[in-house]
Amino acid sequence: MKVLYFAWLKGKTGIGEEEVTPPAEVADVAALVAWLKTRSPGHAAALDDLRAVRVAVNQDHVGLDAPVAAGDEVAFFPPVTGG
Amino acid sequence: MKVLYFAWLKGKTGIGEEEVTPPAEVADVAALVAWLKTRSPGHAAALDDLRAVRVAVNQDHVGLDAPVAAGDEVAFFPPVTGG
Amino acid sequence: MIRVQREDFDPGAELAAFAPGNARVGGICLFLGLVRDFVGDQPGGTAVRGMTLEHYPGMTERQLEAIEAEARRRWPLDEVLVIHRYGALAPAERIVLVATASAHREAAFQSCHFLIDWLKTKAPFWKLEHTAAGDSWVEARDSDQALAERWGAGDA
Amino acid sequence: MIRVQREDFDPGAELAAFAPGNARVGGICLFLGLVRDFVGDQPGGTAVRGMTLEHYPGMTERQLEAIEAEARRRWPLDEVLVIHRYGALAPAERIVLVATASAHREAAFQSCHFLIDWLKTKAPFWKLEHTAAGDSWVEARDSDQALAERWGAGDA
Repeated sequence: MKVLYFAWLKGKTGIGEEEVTPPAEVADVAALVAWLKTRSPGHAAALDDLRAVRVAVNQDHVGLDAPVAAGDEVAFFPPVTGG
Repeated sequence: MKVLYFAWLKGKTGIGEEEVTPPAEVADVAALVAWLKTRSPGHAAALDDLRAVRVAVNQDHVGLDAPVAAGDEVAFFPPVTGG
Repeated sequence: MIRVQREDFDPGAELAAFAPGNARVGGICLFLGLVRDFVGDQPGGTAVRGMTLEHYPGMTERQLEAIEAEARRRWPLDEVLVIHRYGALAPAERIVLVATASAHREAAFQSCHFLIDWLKTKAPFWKLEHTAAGDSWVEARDSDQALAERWGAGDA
Repeated sequence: MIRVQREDFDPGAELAAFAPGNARVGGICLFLGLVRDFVGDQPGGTAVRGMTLEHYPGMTERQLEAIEAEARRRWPLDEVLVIHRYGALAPAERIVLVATASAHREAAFQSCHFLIDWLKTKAPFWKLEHTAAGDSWVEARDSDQALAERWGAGDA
């Protein structure tokens, strides 16, 4: 599973992209977040307040209850500010 | 008083502009219309159905009850279709 | 700025010259109206060979200036440009350009939309369409009146 | 058509090349978004020296294409163009251009307005502003969310 971080989330994790292999019971975004937060204090800080975080799975906007599986591309980022 | 006709009203009157001197009792647009209709069959045809006619006095849109006086510029035209 | 002219204009050059380098401006909205080659509102109508736009010199400028002033009263605008042509026009030719610049995108959008809606019902222009069956004056649409009225009344 | 690019673009040339000579088109609406030189929503805020626009390559194009498709579902459009830049941008530089062409002026206006509103809340771009006090990520505005939501939900 590929995990991406953008904007200030990337600043907190210190990485833009990582390849991870969570345990099989990590089946949705909420479980993935809980598992990622154990990887480093930076991860924990980036994903601390999920009201400030948006998620995409395979480049589509999704909610915390969206399923995730091996091979997915999961991205975490703040609300967008383009245009 | 200068009177102007545009679009199909000009086609019916046969003139785009005329200088007129209505009698003193012609004090508003409605009275002016009644007086102008006596000038020719073309005038009568142009001003027959006032629902299809718009009026400007001194280049401002006005209603039939607007006052008119010597020296004014009064224009009759269909609803506008620019843009 | 208001320009009423017979000659064509270059929309790209107008946009390039509009509010250039003004770093207070966050958004520019532009509308360009063109001559369609069919009568009425749906493609497939009677073919239009061209049109002639008659106007009321003097009143046209006066009304357009009043509409610009009303837009500036309602929204914080850095620049306003309205160009409207008259005379003979072929299909696909440019008729009108409206552009607004503001710090705020919503103000730019709304004011540009307002300007063209009001212009359509207040500026003294009349379209004479030329078709194979002859010439006919375009009739004003109730829908244009409704679009103008959603902006409420004003001084213009 | 969607273009996501680091390099600048020429709005005048883009407008000149947009739907040229298409006599079905009655109206073109264009919005151009620019970098302002102040923080926040009111001129007079802290000076901005420039910004860096980060984006999510791949998802950006995918989302913009979905938004274009949604606009084409909702309105009868002849042409759609969205150009969005990323990377380092100075004040008064161009960020985004949205243009739509339709037989109908109201469709051109509404679809252009819709595209920029939806893009603002759905396309994965993030602005990092550079000021004398340092760099800071621009926060999303509730007002932008409200402007997007007035268009209702869709497939995009």
